[in-house]
Amino acid sequence: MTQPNAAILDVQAISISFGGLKAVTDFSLSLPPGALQGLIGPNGAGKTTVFNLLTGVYTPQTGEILLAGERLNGQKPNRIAASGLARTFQNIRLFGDLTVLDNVRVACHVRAETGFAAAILRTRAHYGEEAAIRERAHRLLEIFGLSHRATDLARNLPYGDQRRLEIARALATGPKVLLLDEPAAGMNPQEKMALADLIAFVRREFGLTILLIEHDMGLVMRICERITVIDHGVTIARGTPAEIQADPAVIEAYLGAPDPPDASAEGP
Amino acid sequence: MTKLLQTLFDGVAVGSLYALIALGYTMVYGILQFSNFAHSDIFMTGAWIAYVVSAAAGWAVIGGDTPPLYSGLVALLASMAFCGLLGFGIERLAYRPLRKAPRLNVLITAIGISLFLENIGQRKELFGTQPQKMPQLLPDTTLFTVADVNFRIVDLTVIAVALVLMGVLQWLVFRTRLGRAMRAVSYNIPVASLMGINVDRVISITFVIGSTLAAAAGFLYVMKYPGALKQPADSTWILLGLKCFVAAVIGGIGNVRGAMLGGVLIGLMEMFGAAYLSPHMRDIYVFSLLIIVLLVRPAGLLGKATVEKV
Amino acid sequence: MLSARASALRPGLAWVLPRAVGPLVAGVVVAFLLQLVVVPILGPFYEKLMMDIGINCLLAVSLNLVNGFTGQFSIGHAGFMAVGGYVAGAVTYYGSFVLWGSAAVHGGFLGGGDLLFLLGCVVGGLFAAGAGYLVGLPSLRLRGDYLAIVTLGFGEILRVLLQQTGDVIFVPAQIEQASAFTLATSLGGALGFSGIPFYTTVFWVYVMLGLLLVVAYRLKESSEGRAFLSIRENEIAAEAMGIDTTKYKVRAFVLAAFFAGIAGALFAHETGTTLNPRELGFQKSFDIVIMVVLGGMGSISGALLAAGLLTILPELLREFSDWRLVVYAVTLIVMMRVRPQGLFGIREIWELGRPRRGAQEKRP
Amino acid sequence: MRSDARPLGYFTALLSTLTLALGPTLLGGCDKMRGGGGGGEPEKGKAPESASGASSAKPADPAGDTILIGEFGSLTGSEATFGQSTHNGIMLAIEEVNAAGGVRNKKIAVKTYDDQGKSQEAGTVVTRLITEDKVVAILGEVASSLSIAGGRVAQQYGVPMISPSSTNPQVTQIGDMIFRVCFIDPYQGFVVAKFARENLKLGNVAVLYDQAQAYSKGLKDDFIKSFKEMGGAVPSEQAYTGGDQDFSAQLTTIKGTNPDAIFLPGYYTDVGNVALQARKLGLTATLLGGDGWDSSKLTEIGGPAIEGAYYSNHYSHEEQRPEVQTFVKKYQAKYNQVPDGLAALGYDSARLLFEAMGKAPSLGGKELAAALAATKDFKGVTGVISIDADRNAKKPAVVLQIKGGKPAYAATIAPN
Repeated sequence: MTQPNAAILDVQAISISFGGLKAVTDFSLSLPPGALQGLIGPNGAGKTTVFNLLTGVYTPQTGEILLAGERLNGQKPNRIAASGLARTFQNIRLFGDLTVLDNVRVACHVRAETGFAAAILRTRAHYGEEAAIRERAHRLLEIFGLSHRATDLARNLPYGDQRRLEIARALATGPKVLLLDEPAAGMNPQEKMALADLIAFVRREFGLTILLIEHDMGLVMRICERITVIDHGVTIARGTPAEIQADPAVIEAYLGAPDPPDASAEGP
Repeated sequence: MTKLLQTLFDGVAVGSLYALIALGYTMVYGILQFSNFAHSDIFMTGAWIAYVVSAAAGWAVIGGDTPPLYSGLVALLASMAFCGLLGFGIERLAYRPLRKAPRLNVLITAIGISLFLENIGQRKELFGTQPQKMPQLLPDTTLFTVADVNFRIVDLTVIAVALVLMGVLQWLVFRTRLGRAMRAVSYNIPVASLMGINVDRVISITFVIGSTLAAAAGFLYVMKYPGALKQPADSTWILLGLKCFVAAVIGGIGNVRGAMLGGVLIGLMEMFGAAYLSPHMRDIYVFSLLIIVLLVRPAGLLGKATVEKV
Repeated sequence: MLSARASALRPGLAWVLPRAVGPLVAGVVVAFLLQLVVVPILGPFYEKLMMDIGINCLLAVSLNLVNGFTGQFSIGHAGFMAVGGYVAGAVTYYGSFVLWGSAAVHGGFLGGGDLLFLLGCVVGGLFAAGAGYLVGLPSLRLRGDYLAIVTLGFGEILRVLLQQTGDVIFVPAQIEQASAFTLATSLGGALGFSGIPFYTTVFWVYVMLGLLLVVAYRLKESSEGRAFLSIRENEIAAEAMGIDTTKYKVRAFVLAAFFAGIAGALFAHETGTTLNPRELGFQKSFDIVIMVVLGGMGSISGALLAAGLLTILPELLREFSDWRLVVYAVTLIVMMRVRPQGLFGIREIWELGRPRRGAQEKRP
Repeated sequence: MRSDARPLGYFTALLSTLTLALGPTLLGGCDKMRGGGGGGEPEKGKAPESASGASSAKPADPAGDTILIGEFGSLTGSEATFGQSTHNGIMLAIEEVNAAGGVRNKKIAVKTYDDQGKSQEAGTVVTRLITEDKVVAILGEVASSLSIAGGRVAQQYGVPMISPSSTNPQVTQIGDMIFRVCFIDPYQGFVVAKFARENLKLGNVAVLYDQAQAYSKGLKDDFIKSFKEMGGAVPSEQAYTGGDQDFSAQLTTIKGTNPDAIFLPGYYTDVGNVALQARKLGLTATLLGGDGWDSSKLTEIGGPAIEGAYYSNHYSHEEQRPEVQTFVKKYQAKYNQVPDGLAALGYDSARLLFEAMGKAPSLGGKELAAALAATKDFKGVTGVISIDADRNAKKPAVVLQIKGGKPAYAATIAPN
């Protein structure tokens, strides 16, 4: 199923260290078009750092990131977003004092073509584009069940809605690849189920490729086709959900190292 | 050569004074991440209180007897005590209710307090609109001369007091329970309060310390420049405060040693600029240095760049 | 996909034109009526007060583009005002000598003098915008208070430089012989640039204000403007959504500087003002910041109202001149405590009544 | 000072201005505007205002039993001390003239506004004095930049203005409505130069001036010009910026040139400080200054450091002329302090105005200005004043020397 050469997102051995601390070491990943993969690991394993590297918040010290053949290393986050890589944030970063609708509309801006002059002069192109943006934003809100909240301030939304709004906003940038950072965090089981369906739906609907960080193993195992596991910035396993569940290195990483055999057992 | 050394010494003396004021800015910033623009007015108040106390004690009579030796200490302690209270009151009444407000609001409040202190100080019931002559409470003579450079008692006192206070502060922040609490508060207020630290108290104490330092600086300032006790609303005070704030920023605001470094740097720069370039462009030197430092090292010389956690 | 839809949804010219041009025409008409009808009723003192209010509104609303829209903190706005004022003043003052041999007001409404003045305003605005670009591009990498102190430093450097300029030349023969450089550096120094003809009228002030309001409001209600707002809300998220934050910050800075320059130009030509470097320092910048914060960051109407109130308040208090500044200071402190979000928060006046659903669900 | 329903009047008017500024409610605002600004209760003694605005706000003799004059000055802010002295002098003159029956059988009333030492405020308050309070003449300011700001307004509306103590030549160049009762900087520069060259026989005089003060800069230029013409040399010219507190660099440079004297054309607030630091550095040269030194605070601050220094001034309270002695006595009785030059000038400016008012055929701006321009040999406290063709006061200057902590009369230098 994996065809590395046709990958839409191809990450080759990226690393970064802060001070002396190696946060991510030789991380590689290959996402074929339309894939839905998971990235898991214990707390502090460096999952979000990987996302930050991919989206240009940090610049990798080694390695390559290719999005549909375009090299992303060293690009600023906004360029990367324009190239078609969108993300959500683990600690929600909505535009709190803007309305729900405006949150999504801001993200549409990256695909807008009319500029400053058109906005000030109110040209026909400006009105056309504004209408198109509004239309698209409303459609996204509808998909995520947020239409009735369109005029609320984002910070007044309940937690689950905020998570979904983050996804809707990321989708509004028109991405090829979507990075979701713990989209189900803080949700109850029913909400999680609904979210899983939603992710599957938008993936189909928009022809997306998705990489997902998630702590809820149930969710990850249920929807991801392949999973990469990292610990201390090092990739310790990759494979299908079933393979990962059976991998001893993964179990060790999650449960901690098995007790060292005591001295008595260490007999000659 | 003498000129060079003399300028060097003068620069360090003036710089130490700046550093003392800069410490106040840096401490408040370190803990609350806001620029207390009213600090220069506390400094002004400190200088004036020293004068008022001397006048009340009869030491400021023109042509009167030389004030007794202990007079300096009395004036210093009085102005430190008063400004400490003032700092406490300002924090309690004006800043504390704004703890969760945007920083810009706090800044506006600081500007309001600054305006208030200046204009209430101008009232004839308080300090009035006339400049005054500060009596010479410290003996102002040359202690010794090395290579034709005069080391005056006042200048040496300024440097010594600045060094001592800095040392005490360093000890306080890094070696005591209170200091640990302060650092915790500066790192994260909610977490600090969860750890059982009385955040309000720590912040109050920070303000009191900053204000007493400003008062001490105000006292030393009028000792060094007895003719420069200008009226409270004179632009001298604000400009001086601004310069010291710049010093704190150049050194890396929030950093105690940085404030000292920045203060001395600005003092040297001013003195050398005045002595060897053109003296009236001082403000330009100071602000140019600031802009260059910030562009090259956005967090200041000793400041640590903080990366926002994503 | 978006662009295809956009061209499909493009409305007809008959629909667009009135909307595009209408507000501008309305602004000019309002300004004209103010001048023609209101000013004669109120008399010269209120005329001056109206001009002061208008100029302060220009300053506050333009600063709001930076402080309120993009959430960057600039306290050097008076510097841009000074650039605009001095450039425009030099254009009309020395230009009048070159064209008509004296600096007296020349021609009536929209006469030669008015046109020269208008040119001065535009040139002043452009110079200020240029200064905004020069200051903004390197320093907008800095955040929060650091940006503030750099803009403050810029203003102070400018002030000292203006104080170094030579005396204003008022002998026509000398002006004819002087080089452009001499004229550009003869701006009055510490005494101030006096002698600039009084061209500013209520009409011009409110035409410019109308223009700025149209620009600011259209910006706020457009995709372009939402990009500004997103930077204020969360810079990192804005970048991740494809907003070039540096570009938009510089853009806001330049735009704000342009209108501050125009405000400076109007100020320079207002009855009874002398451009004085001392009065265009950081204290003036603080005054403008206070207007923005008091009105509510990002609220255009709030900035207008605050600018108006803060221009009138000292005038009302003039009878109690002794306590005037003390009262002003206390008002500021109390205001920040009682209504920290400013008069209107981030909302416009007409949005105040609109209930925000979901506010009660704040707690998860 | 009238206290009627004014504040309320403003408030409605201004609120409606605001409403207007906000655009959408334009038409609603118009009616209110009419009610607030124009209507209201008519004020006593107020001439109806003609609509055309400029240069028409000249009331004839007011109908009431008082004549209102205006004063603007820095009563608060960093230059407050200047404004307050001047104000004291003016109030004394008004008290006197009213006690003597007033002018044209009417009492004089004054409306005083504070400009905080800001030129923008000066322009505003002068506009308010002229167009709202309808004053017949204006007294003010000390600082030249503020006199210029206010003077341009007064000139525009054709209301005469007398500056008590602005010495920059540009002030009266504004136009035919602007007068002054003090000498001007070129003259003062000449006086100090002449005194230094001829009375003190000095050859080398260094200069230290405040480059941010127009007064200081102008006086420096004029002094240097005159002093060089008289064959003197200026070995060093140093500058500082108001607000600086440390002058050691400049003074060290000056010390290196070993001058006979140092000319300090600044305000007393800085001069005392400079003198202290100069002596500390071992500079023994004589100090020279101008009228900016004139305050009892100078000797208090400078103490022994300023002893023996000379400065030019408008008057000396030790002069034995009867005008001076009566003035000093009255002033001390009222304010319990020795009047400084600014107080004397404020007093003279008011009295000169009253004299012209008495002589003028009417109190219209043109007539009053003509009467002011015709002033000849007016016996003022600060000397015998004649207004010249440029509307400046022609009169001698005195040079004072600080002796025993007090300024003592040293010489009178008359204009050539």
